[in-house]
Amino acid sequence: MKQKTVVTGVIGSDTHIVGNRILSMALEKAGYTTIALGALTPAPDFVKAAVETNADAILVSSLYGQGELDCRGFRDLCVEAGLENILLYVGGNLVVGKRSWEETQRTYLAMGFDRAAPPGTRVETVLDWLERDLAARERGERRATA
Amino acid sequence: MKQKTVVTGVIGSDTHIVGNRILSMALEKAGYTTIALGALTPAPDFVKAAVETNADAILVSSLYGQGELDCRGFRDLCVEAGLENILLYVGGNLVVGKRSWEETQRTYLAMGFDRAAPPGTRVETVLDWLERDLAARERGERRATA
Amino acid sequence: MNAPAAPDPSLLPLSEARIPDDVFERMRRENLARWPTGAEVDFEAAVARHQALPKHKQLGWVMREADRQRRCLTQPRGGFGTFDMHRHLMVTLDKDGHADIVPTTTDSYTRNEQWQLAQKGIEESERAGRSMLNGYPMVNYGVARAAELVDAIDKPAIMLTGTAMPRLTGEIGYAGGYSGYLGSGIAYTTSYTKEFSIGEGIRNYQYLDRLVSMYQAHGVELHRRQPGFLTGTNVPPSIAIVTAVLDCLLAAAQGVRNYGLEMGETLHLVQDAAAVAACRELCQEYLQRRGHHDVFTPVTLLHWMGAWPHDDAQCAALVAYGGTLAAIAGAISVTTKSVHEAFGIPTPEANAEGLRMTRMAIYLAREIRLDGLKAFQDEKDLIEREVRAIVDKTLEMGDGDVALGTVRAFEAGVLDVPWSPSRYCKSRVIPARDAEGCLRIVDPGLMPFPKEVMEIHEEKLRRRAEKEGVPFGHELAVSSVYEMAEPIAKLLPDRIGRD
Amino acid sequence: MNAPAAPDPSLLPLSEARIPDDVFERMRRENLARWPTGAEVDFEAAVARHQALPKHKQLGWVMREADRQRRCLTQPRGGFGTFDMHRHLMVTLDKDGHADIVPTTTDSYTRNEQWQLAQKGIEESERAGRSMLNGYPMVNYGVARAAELVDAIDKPAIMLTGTAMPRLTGEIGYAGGYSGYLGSGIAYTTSYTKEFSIGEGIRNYQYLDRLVSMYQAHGVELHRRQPGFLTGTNVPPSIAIVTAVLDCLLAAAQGVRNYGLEMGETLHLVQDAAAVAACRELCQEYLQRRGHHDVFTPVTLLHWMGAWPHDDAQCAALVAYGGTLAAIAGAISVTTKSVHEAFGIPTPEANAEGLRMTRMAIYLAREIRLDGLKAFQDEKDLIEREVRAIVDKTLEMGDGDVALGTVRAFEAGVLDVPWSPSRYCKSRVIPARDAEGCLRIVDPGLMPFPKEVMEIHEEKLRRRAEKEGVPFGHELAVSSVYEMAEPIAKLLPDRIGRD
Ligand code: B12
Ligand code: B12
Repeated sequence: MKQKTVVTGVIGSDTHIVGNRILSMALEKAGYTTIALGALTPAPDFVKAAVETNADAILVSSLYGQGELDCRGFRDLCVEAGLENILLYVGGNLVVGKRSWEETQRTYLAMGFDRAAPPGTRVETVLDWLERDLAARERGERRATA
Repeated sequence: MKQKTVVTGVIGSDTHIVGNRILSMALEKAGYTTIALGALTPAPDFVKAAVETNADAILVSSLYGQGELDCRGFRDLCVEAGLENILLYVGGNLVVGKRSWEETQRTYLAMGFDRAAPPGTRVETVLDWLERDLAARERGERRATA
Repeated sequence: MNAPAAPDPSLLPLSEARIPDDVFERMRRENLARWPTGAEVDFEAAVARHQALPKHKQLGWVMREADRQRRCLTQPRGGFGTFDMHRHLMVTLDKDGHADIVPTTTDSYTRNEQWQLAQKGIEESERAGRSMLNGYPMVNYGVARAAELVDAIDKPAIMLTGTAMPRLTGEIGYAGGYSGYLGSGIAYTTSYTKEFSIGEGIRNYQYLDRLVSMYQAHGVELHRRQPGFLTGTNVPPSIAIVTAVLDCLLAAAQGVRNYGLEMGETLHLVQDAAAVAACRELCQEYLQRRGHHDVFTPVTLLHWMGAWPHDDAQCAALVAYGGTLAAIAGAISVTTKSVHEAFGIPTPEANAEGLRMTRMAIYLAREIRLDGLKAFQDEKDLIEREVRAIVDKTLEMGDGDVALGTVRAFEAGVLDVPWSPSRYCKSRVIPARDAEGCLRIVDPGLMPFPKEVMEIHEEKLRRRAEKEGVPFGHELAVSSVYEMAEPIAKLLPDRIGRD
Repeated sequence: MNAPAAPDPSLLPLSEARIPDDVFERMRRENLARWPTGAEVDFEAAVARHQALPKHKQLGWVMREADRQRRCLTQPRGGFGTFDMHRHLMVTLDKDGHADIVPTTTDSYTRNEQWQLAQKGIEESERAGRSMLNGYPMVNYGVARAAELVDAIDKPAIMLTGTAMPRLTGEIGYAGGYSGYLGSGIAYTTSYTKEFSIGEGIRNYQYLDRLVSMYQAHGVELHRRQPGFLTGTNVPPSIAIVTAVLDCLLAAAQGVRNYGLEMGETLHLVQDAAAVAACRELCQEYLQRRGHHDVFTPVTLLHWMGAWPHDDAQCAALVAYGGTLAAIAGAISVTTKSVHEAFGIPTPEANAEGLRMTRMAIYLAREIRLDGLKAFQDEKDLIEREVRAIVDKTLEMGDGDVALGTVRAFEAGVLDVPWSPSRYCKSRVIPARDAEGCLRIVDPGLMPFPKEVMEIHEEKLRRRAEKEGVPFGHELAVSSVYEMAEPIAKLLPDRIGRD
């Protein structure tokens, strides 16, 4: 099986790099080719990097609360660039304030993300999702269940 | 005007004497003849003391939560002893747990107390009530408004 | 009401001496006959039960282990009026609160051995669907139910019973597998009773301590504990420690080997750290002096025991600081409260939150000690001078007998407890908080504190009086009762200056 | 996007020198022209407005007064995306939270001078009826609205703007009557930007500092403040203080006289107390050395800046301890968080509760100091040795110019910040927490800490690695990032022993 490639970064004007960096390090260690765009990354840069590297997934971090504004239309950008089926995750503190996670998750899934991770998600969980979802893709499914 | 007499004490098996003692000291200082029965006072002892001293008011403290059991029938005891009209206050932590004050107050007023004081009531408030209620009594009213 | 509250005094004259086997046997028989559930106590079975308990459910072992590991354990209070409510509470405190020691607070009727009233309380609670009792009626429910409670948790269980009459409650709880009992003859009689003589209180706890020593003789290491927090109302450390030393000597004389010492927090970091160190050292000093060489005396601090504020946020700070103080003071455990304190007995959830706040605070302060700090050393010296003066005088008055000395010293006002409800205690000693936040003594009453010591107290309190523009005297004591309950805007006004 | 983010660098070569009057005039004109609301800034009117403010609403005066009274003031963070929401927030923090200093946090678009995006955010927030921005768009609302906010409260107001681009926000807020501004060229450029050069960040803050010095020349004592907390992620005190010293020297060179210094709490009582003392002394030492004799540099601690736990109870302990640490360390103010920290920007109510918890904690610890404790003295010495090594090397590299030295030192890795997002910062220095709970350095990267100092760090960290059975190295750093966010059951497991 070829080595999988993932693009990571923190979207918009967001400087919260710590969780994203730990995640990128863990992905690298787990054997993924990891394109880490770092903090303060405009949405189009993610897509560009994904196209250039023929990536299997994009992992978008947003911590600072304005992700809801920054992530609008992210899936459309992917589609425009020919990445209809790329796996899209988002995680962090995805809205301003403490809101119900169900509501927040719904908002992001509706934007076209395949999975959204609540505050405090650990890297082990993300690695597990990724492994199972990529395997599901091999089987032609959209993503693994649960 | 003759000096007014009040009976104070902590009802039932309750040992919380501090607030009651401070209250008694303040009443004394404010010019009331104060019969302080102290902690752990059975309900009949209050009534006996009030009869003996021809008291104008009885101030019952209950802190430990079991006041709801101890104070049942307190007004009846007074009536039996010929103290139909004696002014009756109760104060402290009147029920077990943190319950709505409205509900607690209703419970105690229904038992025949003229006033119930919520947790944390200060002596100034009690002195103020007493002065106004006793004056109202002089005018033949049950108690002062508010 | 029920059967008589005290053992027949004609049995033995009051003294510290260990109750002889035969007398004790007779006392136990009479005691267990006072309420039907007493008959359920089977000593042999109880010993077997304790021996079968895993070590981490035996408080005697757990306290020693905590000391060895330099841990500060957490323990809440709590009790509800029916078995089901109480079981739920204990499980919540264990699982959601991570309590290291799970409590059973008994209700106030049980504390006064008014078991008929307690029975009514159970029934009313069941009818109302909420607890009408302020604790769990241990005696009414009996041994088998106590055992079920102990089985429902994975920690040691302790009885908290604030009473001068522990004999039946203690028998039943210990028989059910509880491994700790909080209470003592001097402390509880002076703080929880009005008409109960101190001699009688001492006798009652001699019974309990003798019982524990009997378990000990059968290889069961139970934990006993002294409530030096007394009336919880601005009790200065030295007064707490004086009672701790005396109660401890009384217990040791009956053969107790695991004897915890509790003090309410003064809320001053340095004073609390000094108090814990002084308490530990002084108890051991007097135990050694009197030939008790193998008594383990871990010190526990208690979250603020005086009046609490009505604001949850302020309460949270008191709860957390309560953990900080205990950890830094090197207390082996801390007894916790919750943000509901000023209102009423907390819900299981609020109680569990108080435990977690405290536990986090302990974690944060885990390795810090103040030894070597001058203020700490000074405070510790001061406390020691105070304690020695009172304890030595008491022992002298008893002609070497702690029990007799104690009773005589209370009569003379040499021993005294502030804000006591007891007729047998003069309550002339009056404490207040000084400008730096330490508890001091405004008026020693008849307690023979050294003159130079009282000068220090007075000077520090005068500084506060001056700062606040109030007269030096009892007013300071009353405002100190309210102090911690005041709204924060009064304690630390905002707008630090005007122009 | 908008107008260019930095002043034309051809204006002046980078140096610490005070910007000459004529150049500054030109810079201001250009700056204020970048967005329509810039035109509302009328310097004369602004001076008059500040002079008309009561002293207790002037942060410069309030900080000095707090120092004189040995008070520890409280200040939260907070900003919402529309004027009405934000006004309500400020009033709540003032009235219900008793905040001593009321904040206006700007949103992240404003921080990046993306005023068009901010405008969209305002509109979306109004439509949604909740804030879609993580702060208040100060520039978009302009001077008159800023003034209304200041008028709505009875405390001094401070701008919190986490940006390397403070020039227009600062002009507008100060003109509106804000009397404090948090931010600095070194600290924020390394912690809040990716592609922004450190020289540019320094220039931008030189502008702001020069502006404050212009107010000063007109008799208005504004407060400036340095965010030494940096990335908030296990930043060891010495690294915070190095940036504090350098930013402070840069500000003093522009003529600033009131310059606060902020540090994130390490959460170790002794280390924090030592850090505050060292920061105060070292800043003054270097200021004096370079001829700045009248700069007031009060130190502020910040509630834990790393990741928070998801349990309200654990958070409450962190909040309260945050007040305890600041009070005992002798910080002049503390910047607070709330129990919502791990989830999102707090509601005004939760924010106000965090303030009251902290305030109560400060009250409880108000008179305690650790001076004289050996551990305190050792820690302070260690910090001082670390700071002097780095600052001296930096000054040497700049041939006596702080600005040049800083840029060159970052290029060389002599100056470094852990977990920085910036391309201009190597981020090779790696911190972790040791077994006692102090922040230490696992790997100094290229920072020239003395060898003996690094040996101490390594030894202490090795002890932790050993205790936890993990290898000494970067893993320690990652687990230290998570540590305070862990559930309490992991931090302090219950069941202290098994059998
Ligand atoms: C440290 C920190 C900072 C540091 C950041 C340093 C840096 N350069 O990285 C500093 C001090 C600079 C900072 C600044 C600000 N911060 Co900040 N910060 C935090 C804090 C305390 C911890 C974040 C952190 O590092 N966590 C540790 C890491 C390991 O966890 P993580 O980032 O959550 O990442 C993990 C998971 O989320 C997940 N994950 C992350 N990304 C992804 C992506 C995918 C696809 C998946 C599946 C999973 C995933 O895996 C990661 C590893 O386990 C949080 C609050 C908290 N969590 O306690 C606030 C917080 C994120 N900040 C916040 C805010 C608002 C700000 C500021 C705007 C300032 C302000 N108003 O106070 C500025 C923003 C500046 C900017 N333009 O972005 C808010 C966001 C509010 C909201 N969403 O409602 C928070 C929640 C605090 C709060 N309650 O107000 N902050
Ligand atoms: C100090 C204290 C103790 C001390 C009492 C010392 C003593 N001998 O007095 C000790 C440690 C011994 C103690 C024991 C117990 N306590 Co206690 N105690 C407190 C505490 C912390 C402060 C009480 C106090 O002194 N307040 C200061 C004084 C000045 O205020 P006050 O008493 O409220 O009185 C003022 C007003 O209420 C009012 N007032 C009082 N009486 C009256 C009467 C009238 C007519 C009026 C108008 C006004 C009025 O004026 C007073 C002056 O301002 C309270 C909680 C709190 N408030 O913070 C718990 C509290 C009262 N205790 C409680 C309990 C349950 C107990 C125990 C059963 C033990 C336990 N389970 O933990 C035992 C009971 C023993 C017994 N048999 O009574 C509960 C009661 C629960 C409930 N109602 O739901 C409380 C509320 C704590 C809690 N949240 O669990 N306690």
